[in-house]
Amino acid sequence: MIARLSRRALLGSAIAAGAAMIAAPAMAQNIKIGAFLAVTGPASFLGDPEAKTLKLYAEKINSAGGVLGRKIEVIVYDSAGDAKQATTFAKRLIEDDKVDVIVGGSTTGETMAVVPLIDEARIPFISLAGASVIVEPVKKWVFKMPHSDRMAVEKAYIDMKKRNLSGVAIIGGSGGFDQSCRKEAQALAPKYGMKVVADETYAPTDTDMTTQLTKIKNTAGVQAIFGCGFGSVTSITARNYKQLGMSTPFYFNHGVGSQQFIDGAGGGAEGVRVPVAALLVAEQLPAGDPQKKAALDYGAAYKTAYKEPISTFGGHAYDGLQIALDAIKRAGSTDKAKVRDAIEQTKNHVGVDGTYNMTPADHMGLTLESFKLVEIRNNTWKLLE
Amino acid sequence: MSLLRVEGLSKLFGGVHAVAELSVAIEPGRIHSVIGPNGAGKTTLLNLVTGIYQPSQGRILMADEDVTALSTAARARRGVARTFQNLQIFFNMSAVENVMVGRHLHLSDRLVPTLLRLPSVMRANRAAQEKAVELMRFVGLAAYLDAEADAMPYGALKRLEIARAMASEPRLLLLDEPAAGLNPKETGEIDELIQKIARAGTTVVLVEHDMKLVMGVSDHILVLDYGRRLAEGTAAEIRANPDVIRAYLGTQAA
Amino acid sequence: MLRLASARTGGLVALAAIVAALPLFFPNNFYYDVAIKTALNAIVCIGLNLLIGYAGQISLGHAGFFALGGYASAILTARYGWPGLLAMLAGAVGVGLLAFAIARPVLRLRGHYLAMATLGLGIIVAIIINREIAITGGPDGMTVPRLWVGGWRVSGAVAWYWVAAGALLLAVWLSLNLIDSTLGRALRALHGSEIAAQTAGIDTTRYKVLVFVISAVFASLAGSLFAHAEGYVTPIEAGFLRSIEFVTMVVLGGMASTFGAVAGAAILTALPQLLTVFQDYKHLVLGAILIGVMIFMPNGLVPSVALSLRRLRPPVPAS
Amino acid sequence: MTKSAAVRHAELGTASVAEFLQFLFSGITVGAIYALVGVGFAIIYSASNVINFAQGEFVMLGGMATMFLLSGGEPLWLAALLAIVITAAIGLALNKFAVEPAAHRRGGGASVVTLIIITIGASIFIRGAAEVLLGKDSHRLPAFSGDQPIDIFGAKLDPQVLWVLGALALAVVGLRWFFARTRLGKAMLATSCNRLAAELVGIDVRMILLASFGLSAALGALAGILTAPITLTRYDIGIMLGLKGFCAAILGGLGSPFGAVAGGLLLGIAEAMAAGYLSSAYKDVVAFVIILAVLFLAPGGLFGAKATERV
Repeated sequence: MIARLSRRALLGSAIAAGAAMIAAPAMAQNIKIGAFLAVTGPASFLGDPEAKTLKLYAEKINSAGGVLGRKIEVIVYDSAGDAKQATTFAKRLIEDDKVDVIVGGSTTGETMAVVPLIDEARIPFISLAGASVIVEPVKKWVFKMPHSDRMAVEKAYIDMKKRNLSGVAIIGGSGGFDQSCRKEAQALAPKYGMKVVADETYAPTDTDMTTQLTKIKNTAGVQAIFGCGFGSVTSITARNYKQLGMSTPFYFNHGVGSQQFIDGAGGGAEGVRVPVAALLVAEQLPAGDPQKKAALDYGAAYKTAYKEPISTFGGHAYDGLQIALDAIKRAGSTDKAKVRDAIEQTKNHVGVDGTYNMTPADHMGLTLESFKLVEIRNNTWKLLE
Repeated sequence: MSLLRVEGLSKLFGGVHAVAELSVAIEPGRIHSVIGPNGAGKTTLLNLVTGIYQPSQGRILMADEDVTALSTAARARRGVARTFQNLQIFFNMSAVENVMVGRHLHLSDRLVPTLLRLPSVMRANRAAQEKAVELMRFVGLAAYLDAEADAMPYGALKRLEIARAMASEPRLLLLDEPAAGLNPKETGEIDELIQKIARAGTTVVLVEHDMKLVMGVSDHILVLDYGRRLAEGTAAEIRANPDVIRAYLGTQAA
Repeated sequence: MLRLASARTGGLVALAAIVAALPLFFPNNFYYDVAIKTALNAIVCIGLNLLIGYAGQISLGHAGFFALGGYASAILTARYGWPGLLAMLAGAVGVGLLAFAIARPVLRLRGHYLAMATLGLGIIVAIIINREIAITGGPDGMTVPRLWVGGWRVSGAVAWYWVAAGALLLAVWLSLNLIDSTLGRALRALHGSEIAAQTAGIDTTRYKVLVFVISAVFASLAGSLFAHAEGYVTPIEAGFLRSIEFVTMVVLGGMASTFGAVAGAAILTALPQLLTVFQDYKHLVLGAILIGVMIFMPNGLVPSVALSLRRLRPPVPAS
Repeated sequence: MTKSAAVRHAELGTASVAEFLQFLFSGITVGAIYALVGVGFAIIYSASNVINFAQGEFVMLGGMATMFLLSGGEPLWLAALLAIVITAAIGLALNKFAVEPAAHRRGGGASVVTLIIITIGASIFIRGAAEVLLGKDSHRLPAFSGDQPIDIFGAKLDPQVLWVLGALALAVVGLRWFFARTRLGKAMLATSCNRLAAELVGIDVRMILLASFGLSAALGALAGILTAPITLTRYDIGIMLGLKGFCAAILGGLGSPFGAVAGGLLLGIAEAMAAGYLSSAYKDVVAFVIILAVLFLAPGGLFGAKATERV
């Protein structure tokens, strides 16, 4: 059966691919938004909600009449978080699909790998990845949406300082997201009067972190633990933390901002503090908070469409899309240089991640205020501020 | 001076002597045969001589030089070639290429000229090919000059191994059951071939079960039983030797 | 032999013609990008095919050599200001020496144990590249400066296409030369029967080491070119999934066939681009294609196609 | 502050014992998982000389299918049982529709490398199917006997690990019985020793191959179910588990299920000890260096048979 299936699939793929290549430049008046995202692979928990969000809002916006009287068309390719595939897909978006703006790059590695291409092609690019290195130093055509890992570290350190905790143990994975966060945690420690007294690493595919946590537990002077990471491995870390009966205040970076983290930890996440985008705690925001409505609306729309809990990562894609379209509206065209300038001039744009104020020197445009510190209580997020 | 001499040679497999305290001398220019019942240690002896096995005890000398510690390839360089009871054909090559591999020791294999395909390499290649074709005709494989090895019948493959072994221009050629699995006509042809090889000056050691073949071609016969020398001599002497008769017939009669 | 020689030249000429004509069909730079990646993967596969297809020794760690070449170029040019070609050469020599050093103990192993050992070595390389952030940039990778050849800055898809295509043709030529030689026959012989090869006077260990080093150097050079062409290199290039991808290319295209290695690389490099039409089902389809090809063409694409072509032609009477 | 040196020393001593035990438990936890996966590799290799790179996918399927059935309202035991049956059926199908057609083609079967690529294709296919049908989220199955850790000399053991170890012991005993006492088991051993001879004495080699895929798929699914409360499960967890299981099987010596168990535990404990006493960042390097060292000393793995060639 598989044999027959594969023969037909081969034929089908050849025909379909041929058709796709021929039928490329048909509808010129659509506004084309290109995206390469880690829809599958180890970072799929980032790329999957991002892709879903882009598709959902493309439909919504089109049924509301589109932008500048033109329909928008979202083209998403799955990079699997692999830089080599990302560069090919970025090239395809630019050269073959002739998109007007690129939103995407779920991970820092794939984002940075396409930056040389973006520079050459002179096309506005809004990254959905976390590391500060993406916009520092500023690159003319490159913007990014999520709060940087540096902000997550700052948020956590400020809270630790409030609680008079100064000895920090870092535990994190060996992946790019984790390492970037770890680097910031090391670098920012002196500024906030913190001292990193332990630093433990695990592989992203590890299944038991009790060894690393035991070492932290037995290190003198550890007053708080800061976790850098994302995915199921963070759940296992929290679960092992509980298994070892540890009570040291535990912080995580914003990579754990999804219900999966809490569920996977089997109660181990209780009491863990996490800086997250306001999206996760939209209901708890005070009525006057400008983000509240945007976050609630997005959350409701996503849940209705996909019947699954929201994550903050989908929110980055939402903001990226909105900022790109807003800039196209203000530019009055899809002229790449004009759109780029308009993105750079984004002012008081209320997104689910916060209020964006871009400048030529700041291609992220978020401040610490839009980042919320939450604690996990009764298996859900509790806003602390 | 013996071409090959083994002294006090023993090989143990898990406590069992496959070859036990064997001392034999092979004189140049003759056809020697090694016979004996199954499990007598004939193939083990060939494996020891070619260095595929390391002996448990004893020495192997070639032209009075101790080669016991040398690798198989190093012994080949000293003029030993062989064929195999279980065919060891390079099935991933053509018949001609199989024989060309046999020329290995006579060809240069320097990397840079090879990679750049310098004229010298191409000349050597052509010469090796011509020699291989000549050898294939010599062993009676003229019909298979264009064949892939994996498309040839069993009998032809036996000859191909002989051609490959001859390609190295050995001083000593070890043939491990060249007639096994062949019909009487083919066996007769092998008989002629062995004599042709010996006439051309190569010393032959023949391990064989086919008594008609052995008795017909051998100048000298060694009989092994349980890894030990049972008898040695000319065909007539062996035929008349009571120990040999007992070893062969006795086991069958019992 | 005559037939073989003509197939050899004919194949090379045909490949050169394809390479020269392809740009006529490329509507834009994206196609060049896929072609460049195909060519560079093919170079790795040609080297790997010498090892796996001809010498019969498996390696599940060649991505390690590829990445080492890439990172040698990246680090020496970006951090130490070396000229690109010199860095590439240094990388190749370094990788060659490394391969030489590990080849003897590793190649004593056989079959799956050899696969395990090479897999382990590749993974060790990947982990070290991943962890030594100060030198390699860590998991996020590092930027690689453009390649200068003499006074020419190799930049842009078209330029890189010709560089990669030239390198590919050179690799094919070298590989074909190697195979049809004493050396190449020795390699194939040790695959066919190691004992018979030794009996023919072939020092099998020496040849295993030699072919391992050659294939590692091929991978290293391709890695260097890749780093410069992309302008960026990440540790994923060293990962074991990449190594398995290379082996899959070789087997799919056809073991013991230089053109098979090229075909395998071309198909598996282009396939992800073609499979985007299946969207969520792309992995399903990719898996099915792999299974299907291997069932119906167990010797790989090129040898199977060549065989059926030969069967179509009337047999040549033996002279 | 004024504690005597002796007391402090004693405290340090018990602390380091507890620490060592904790590392050991950690090692056993992951090692037992590797071992269970490794056994699956060993069984198929025994029967067919094929390394089944889809073995990790069986483990994933066990966990994911159980999760899916649980969410459909089945009780845990039933969900687990069904998941094992489903996975075994998929294992049989993999053999029937992908491996067998290639292995038994007219004019000689496919080479071992070809069969390996087929199993790689199958793993991509199964993973792709799971991605589409079951989604990309990670899931945790409830622990079988609660989350309350067991305290042993100050070190904490996850009770779920006892389930894994129990299954491992049962698998070892069961397989030993299977190979020594049952017709099918003996036939499998005979096939692995000499395929041709087995065929000549009337053993249906195709049947053996089929049985080995079914058995190792079922065992893989069991591993996936038992470990999902510890490792969580996800559509792509099979890649890592497959890799580590392969390492375990090789380290122990291919074709020996008991070797795979030893290899898995050794690998897990080596990783934990390396992370604990050397460097957690380089623990995997240490583990692979150990594997390489073992292979250099014992080229057929720890319990592998030495292969000799007859000429």
